[in-house]
Amino acid sequence: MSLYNFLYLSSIIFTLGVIGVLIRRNILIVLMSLELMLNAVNLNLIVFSRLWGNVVGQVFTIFVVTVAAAEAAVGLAIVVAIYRHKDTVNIDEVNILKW
Amino acid sequence: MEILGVPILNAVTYFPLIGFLIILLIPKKKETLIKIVANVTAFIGFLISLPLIINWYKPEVIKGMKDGMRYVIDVPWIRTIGARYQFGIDGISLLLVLLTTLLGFIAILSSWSAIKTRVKEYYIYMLLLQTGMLGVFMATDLFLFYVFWEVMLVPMYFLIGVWGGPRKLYAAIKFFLYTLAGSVLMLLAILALYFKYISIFGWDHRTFSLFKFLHAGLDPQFQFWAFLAFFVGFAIKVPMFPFHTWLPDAHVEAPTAGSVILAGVLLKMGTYGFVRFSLPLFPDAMIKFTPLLMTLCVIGIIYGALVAMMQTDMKKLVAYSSVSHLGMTMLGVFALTQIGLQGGVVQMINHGISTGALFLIVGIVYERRHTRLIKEYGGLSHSMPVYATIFLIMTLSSIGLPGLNGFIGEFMILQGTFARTDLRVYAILAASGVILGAAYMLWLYQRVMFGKLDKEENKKMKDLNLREVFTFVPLIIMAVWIGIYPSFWLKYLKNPVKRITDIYQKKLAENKINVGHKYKVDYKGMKKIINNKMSEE
Amino acid sequence: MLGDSLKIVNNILNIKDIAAFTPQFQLLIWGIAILFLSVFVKEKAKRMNISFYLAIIGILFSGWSYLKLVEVKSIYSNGGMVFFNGLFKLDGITIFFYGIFLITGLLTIFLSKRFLDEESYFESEYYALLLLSIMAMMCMAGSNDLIGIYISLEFMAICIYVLVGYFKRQLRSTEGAIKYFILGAFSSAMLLFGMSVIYGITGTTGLSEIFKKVTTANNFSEPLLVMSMLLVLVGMGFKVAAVPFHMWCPDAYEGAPTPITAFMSVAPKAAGFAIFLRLFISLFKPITFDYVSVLALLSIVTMTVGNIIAVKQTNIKRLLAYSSISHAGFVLMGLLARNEFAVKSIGMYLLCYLFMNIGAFSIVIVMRRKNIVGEELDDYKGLIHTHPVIASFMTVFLLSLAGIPPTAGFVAKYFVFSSVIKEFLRTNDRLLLYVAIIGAINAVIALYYYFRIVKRMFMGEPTEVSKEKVAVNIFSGASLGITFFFTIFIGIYAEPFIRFANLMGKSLKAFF
Amino acid sequence: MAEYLWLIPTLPFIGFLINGLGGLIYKKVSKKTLNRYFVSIVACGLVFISLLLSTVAFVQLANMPNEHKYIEQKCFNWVTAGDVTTTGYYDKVPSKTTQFKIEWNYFFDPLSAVMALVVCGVGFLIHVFAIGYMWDDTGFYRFFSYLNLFMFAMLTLVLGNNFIMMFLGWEGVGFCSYALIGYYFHKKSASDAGKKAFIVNRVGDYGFSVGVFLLFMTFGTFNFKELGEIIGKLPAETHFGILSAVGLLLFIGATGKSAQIPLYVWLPDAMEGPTPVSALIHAATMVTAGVYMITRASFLYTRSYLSLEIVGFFGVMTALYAAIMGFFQRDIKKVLAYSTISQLGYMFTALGVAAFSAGIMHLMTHAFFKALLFLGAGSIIVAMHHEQDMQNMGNLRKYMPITFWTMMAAYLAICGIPPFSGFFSKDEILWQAFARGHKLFYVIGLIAAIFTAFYMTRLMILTFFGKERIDPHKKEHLKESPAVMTIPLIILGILATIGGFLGLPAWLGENRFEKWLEPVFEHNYNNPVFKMGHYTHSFEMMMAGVSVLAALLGFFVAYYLYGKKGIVPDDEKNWGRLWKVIYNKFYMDELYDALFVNRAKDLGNAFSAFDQAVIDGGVNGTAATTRGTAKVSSWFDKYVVDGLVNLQAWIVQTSSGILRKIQTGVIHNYALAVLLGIVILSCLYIFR
Repeated sequence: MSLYNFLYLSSIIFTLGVIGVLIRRNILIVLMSLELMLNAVNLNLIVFSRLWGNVVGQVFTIFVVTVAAAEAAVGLAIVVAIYRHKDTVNIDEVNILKW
Repeated sequence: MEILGVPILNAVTYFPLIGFLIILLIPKKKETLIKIVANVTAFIGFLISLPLIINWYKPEVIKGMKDGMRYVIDVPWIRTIGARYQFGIDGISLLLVLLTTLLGFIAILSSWSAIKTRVKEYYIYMLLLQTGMLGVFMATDLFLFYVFWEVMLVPMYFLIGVWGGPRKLYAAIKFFLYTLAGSVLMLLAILALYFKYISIFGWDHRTFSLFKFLHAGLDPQFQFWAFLAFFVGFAIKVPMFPFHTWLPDAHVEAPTAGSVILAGVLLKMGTYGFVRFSLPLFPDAMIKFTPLLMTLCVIGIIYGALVAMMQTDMKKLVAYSSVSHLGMTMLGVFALTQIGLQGGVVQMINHGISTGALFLIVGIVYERRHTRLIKEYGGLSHSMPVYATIFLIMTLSSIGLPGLNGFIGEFMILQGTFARTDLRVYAILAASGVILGAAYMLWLYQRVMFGKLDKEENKKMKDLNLREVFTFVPLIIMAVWIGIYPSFWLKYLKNPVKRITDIYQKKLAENKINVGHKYKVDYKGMKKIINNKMSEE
Repeated sequence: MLGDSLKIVNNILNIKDIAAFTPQFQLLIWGIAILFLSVFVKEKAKRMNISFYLAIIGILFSGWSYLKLVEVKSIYSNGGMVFFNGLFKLDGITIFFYGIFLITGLLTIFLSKRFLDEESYFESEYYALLLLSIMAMMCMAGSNDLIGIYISLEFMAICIYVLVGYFKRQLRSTEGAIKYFILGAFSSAMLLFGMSVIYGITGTTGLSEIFKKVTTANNFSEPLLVMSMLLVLVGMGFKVAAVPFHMWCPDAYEGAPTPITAFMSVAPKAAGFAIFLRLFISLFKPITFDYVSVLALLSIVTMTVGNIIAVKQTNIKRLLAYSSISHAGFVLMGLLARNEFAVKSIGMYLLCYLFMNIGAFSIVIVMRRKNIVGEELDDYKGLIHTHPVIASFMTVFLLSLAGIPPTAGFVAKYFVFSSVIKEFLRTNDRLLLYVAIIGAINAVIALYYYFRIVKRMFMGEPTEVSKEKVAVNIFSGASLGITFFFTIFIGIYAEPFIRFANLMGKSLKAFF
Repeated sequence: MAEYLWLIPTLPFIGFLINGLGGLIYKKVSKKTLNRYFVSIVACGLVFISLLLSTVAFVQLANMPNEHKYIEQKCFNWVTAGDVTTTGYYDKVPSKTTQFKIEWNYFFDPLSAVMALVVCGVGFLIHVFAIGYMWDDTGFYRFFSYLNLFMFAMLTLVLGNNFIMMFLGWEGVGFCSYALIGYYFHKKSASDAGKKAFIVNRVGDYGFSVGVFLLFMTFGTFNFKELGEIIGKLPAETHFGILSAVGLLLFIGATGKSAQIPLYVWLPDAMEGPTPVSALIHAATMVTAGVYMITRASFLYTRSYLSLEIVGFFGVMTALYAAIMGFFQRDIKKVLAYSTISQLGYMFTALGVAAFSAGIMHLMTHAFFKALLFLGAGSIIVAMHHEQDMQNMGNLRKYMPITFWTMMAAYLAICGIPPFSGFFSKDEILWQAFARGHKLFYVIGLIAAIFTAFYMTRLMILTFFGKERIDPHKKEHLKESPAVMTIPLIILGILATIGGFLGLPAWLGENRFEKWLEPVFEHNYNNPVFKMGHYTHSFEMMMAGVSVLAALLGFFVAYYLYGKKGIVPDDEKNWGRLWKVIYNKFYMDELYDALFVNRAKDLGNAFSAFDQAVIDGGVNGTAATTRGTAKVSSWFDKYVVDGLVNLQAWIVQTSSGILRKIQTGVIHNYALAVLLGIVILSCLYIFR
């Protein structure tokens, strides 16, 4: 099976992630979609590193994963703070800042 | 040429700042002290500008001349971009500088009793403004020029906005935005000029100096656009016909002294800009645009006069009259003949004197009655004869009665325009503005000064006190001086003007606009008459 | 045995790498020190105080080592020098932006003290995060590799997410944080995707190598490269808040603690533009599709929309947020030339922008008094009567932001305009002229809304709020003084700063 | 050689300064007005000195050989400016580049000698008269200062040696007449009349100045002498060339100043001024400036037949027209005003037929008798306590004999009864017109003469003869005026009687006056216009008889209508519509208002509306379009919120309101925006 299928796959995943971010109300799901996007990228990187036969891509992937973890931590912390204020994780309801 | 070791131009320009600093230190409450300091500063400022003209023909001064500029100061400022701190004045700037220092002093003197609120700030802005304006007239480096050009907007904004009339906020911001819009375009043009010069002479010769640019030999295409950009910048300031609408508002709302400075000096910055920069830098474009510009001027002259005629507010009337007068000035400038140009510059001064005085005159009755509506007045000559006399003199000077300054300017301008056979029609049209001028000014005078003294509050109006008279004395003296013996002032203009027109002598010849062209209308009916006559005899 | 391992270590990072990184290390050390403080000092307010001083010391130390670095011209002058096996590059750009970040950091820390006391938040991590984010930015400015860029960018971003949400007891703050966070993550994912594709095309992540590949080898598919470039553009555009990726900006700015707002309005933007320089002036140059016009469009839209929306704002933080968006537009304008001059002009713009913008924000911070928020425009009514000095300072900052001489703002405008005009004269590309003219118009609009504040200060009647006394402590006073001084000084005599900016000119020589 | 020349105009100016400024300051300091005796001595004394000086100059001139009768005094260079390139006159005069220079020089030649003497002499007498006339007026010093200023301007006009000096005087006298007409400025009619006079004159000056421009741009000098020398060599134009253009333009100026058709309208209103003013300015001196100017420029006119024809035509037309208007005026001064216009018409007729010396001659005699008439009227008006309506006079000769007899002399003079001065001058004009082949002019002139006799007789009868119609209150203290007023009358009376003998017609020996003026026209005599038909003296005498008969005819008609019955017939009834038309001056003022004044005002209104609506609207923008046709002014004040400065600002304001709504505060939309951004960017790439 050729390289392109992987690329298709990854782009599909990425798109799914994007859609998730765009349409889901629940912050947690949004966060997950973000993760999804990142993982699509990871897949990309892996494939390419295989293609070029160098490890740079894989190294990059490791870093991405780490960063993703850190981001998730911060994100969840903020979510908790939001929840404290409004007893909800529905992001459409946090819109006092506008215009 | 130095004063206490300070190069004189610096001394003249920055002396107001000294007063500004002193006032900054004086507490708000001590109003009289502040007033005294401000007046003294302005007066000394005027005095130290006198050596400029006194030493004009001193050999060492003439020796120090550079590109026709005297008292030159030229030190590197921002080396990396080639901007220099370059001051210098020729005859044209000299007159305007003197006008500025004089009017500045008069304006400050005139606001002694007019300004009751926030006195400290007021004088601070006045002095800042003074420095800004002087810088504009002295800078020969375009970067420096632009800096001063914009600097003086800010204090003016505050003068209008804080001490102005009912719609001051509107007028102030309108003034500011209008002018800024123009000048930002000008900035672009300056940059274009700068890089054009670099593209010709290389990065090492980067400069903003006007006199370097003069030798750049710009191609017509480039001149065209650059001229347009400069034109917008200056024309808004002048203001020329389609760009004039900020003027009435600014004038009507501004405090008296503000209007005096605005009319007397600020507008001159526009005309001066044309003379100093547009004309020498873009001859080809200038020639291409001449008909259009002339048309605008003529429209401005007649249009301004007609609108002025219909005003019910004295200040607005005077404001529109300046639109008309400045149209006249620009007509002379754009005629590109020596006389026209000289007349234009003289007319700048005249307008500064007479319109400045007229604004003071309006201010005086406004201060007493707090209205500027013409119909509120009438028959004032009964209650205030001195005022009437001064008003009359200034009216006459503004309508160009021979023997007073206005006539010299207008006559030279029209004669100068007439000298260009291709522009005669404009001159003839423009001359009709003189009739209208008489119409609206005399009508104003009649409505305000003549007639029965019916209104109570007018009856008990006090005539001018000594201070107020003194504000007018120098103006009247100047009006008569320029009227009777203009040669004294004209001789300072001869060379700078010649330097500009010489550029055009060639160009005009090239463009087949020959000045010595002959025309001959053959008149059929005439033949018959002549023949009859001959046969009779 | 041990020797071998030492040798290996030595190969991985030798001493000169560490030397090149000292400023960052300084910040790192002091930041961590502050974090550890909580172990020793239990009492919150006290800890806050100490960590404040520690932070200052940290910045100063880092600044000191930075100056040491500057002295060694041979490193960064012409072309610069790479470290960590090409991961990090120390050249004029890096040096210049170091300066910007450090100054910004110092001023921010100065401003934070009183503000946090007023708000009575005492989590000392605040300062740690500040230092770390600064460090991250420094790495970002210098990184010469996609991986480096991404990581340092994320590092910075995460720190700032936290800082924005620092007032966790205020919903505004938290909301700002969540918005910033989600959108940030979203856009950085885009960026990342773009990067991955670039890697896919070229098989490497080092900028220089990529450049070589792109210029020499022509067997890669351009469309892919362009798409990836656009994705990267999105990511960076988000960081510098270019329209239409600016949406987070006003909310985050309004929500965040004001010192952080000041910080965000300058430092991360600057970092973003550093990356812009590295990628768009140099890396993507070989692309035949002229993305300059795209950038031009971006800059036009950005400055116009930013300005226009700012006109109707009533909250000063929000107003300044939009104004900062429009300023980003101006900087992008400087980018269009894609040559040394563009680099220079952007540098100058950011430098001037630093002083005037932080100045304006420090006024806003000073206006924050116990139980008075003082963020509405009407809170500034008649300020000239009650606090003349503050009012005049504010006026100067606003004039500078509007680009009226003789202030830093004018120099900034001068440089971006000149870079565009220069390019226009070189390539008679009308688009550039239009950009310049629209920029000019925007300058006028900008003046209008800045002067809505000035109008209130000078021509309004004093209200209760503006009558309330303003206590300027030494630090905020210092930051006010510094910003004011430089705002004027650059305006009057820009020479030394321009020289400083000239450093950057050479650094991208390899790419021109 | 004549260093005192500059004093002639300057002395009155000094008088103006002393009386005017001094009076003003004095009043300001000590709340009293300047002492009357002091004022009158200063004013009259200085004028008298200039009279003496001009006499001296006159004598000096008389002793010069005829070919260079010319005294010039250089004072200083008024204006010295850059260079000008003149166009040159076709191929006759080459184009040259000269410095633009205006000298401030005075000169004295036969022509200006006559003018100076007339101005100073008559002026002095009128000054003296005015002392009596204005004695009770509060603004005594003001009046005399203006009067002196006028003398200065008038003398500058006649003594200035170039067109610009002349223009200085020209405008100067214009201003003085403005100030003096509007002297009773509390009366609206007065100040209106002043304004009208000034503005109508401005219209004339417009033509004048353009003419001067053209002249200078052609020949490169303003100086009369130089111009005379250059143009004197040129042949007459046989086509409508530059000279004709200049001639016509200058003539426009003359019509303004000398109240000819079509610009005469200001003069009748000018009678609002004090009577001495009417006598001095609007009869004797200022109004003749136009005549003087054209005579001075004779070298030019004689080289442009077209302009000569036109001058003559307008002149004679005015003579007739004004005479008709004089018919039914009730106000004594109005009658005199129209008669002035008519007499000026005669002078222009003379110029039109190139009989310049005759014109000047008539100018002089007219100065005598018309001044006299006005002063007489003045003394009547004083006696009648400012009653000017002749309906309320009658049989005054009983009360004020001196006035009556002096006025009688003037009356005979103006009617042209020999040997009174008017006869010689007027008859000369008619004769020249006839002899030089302008038969039409001659006929019209003759008719005008009849009319003149008619209205003058009517005036005399209504005032001095018939029943008394004076209202009793005035009658009590109705008496002859004091000596200070009557003496000038007597002197003028003598002059009016014998003044004519200065220039006897050819059939009574040679015309000394013409001889005296010869040097002025030296350039002209090689010129066909001067061709005379060959007629015998007896024929000429016969023609003179005819004009006398004409006068008598007019007299008898008037006598039949007004004198015989001894009561005032109701003109309105007798003449019906004709009366109406004439009495309303052919509705000329109304016409002018309708044509020019109101149109100008409308234009002004339109423009100021335009200014606020369109230009500012265009700038203040779209408000106009949104508000459609909202009332401009109210819109301007109310709608324009502060800061809504211009189109930009308006768009910005509104679009700002709209755009900021995009910032919904919902994260999804934000993310969507980002996505959109990507889409747009990629589209830019894909569809590039």
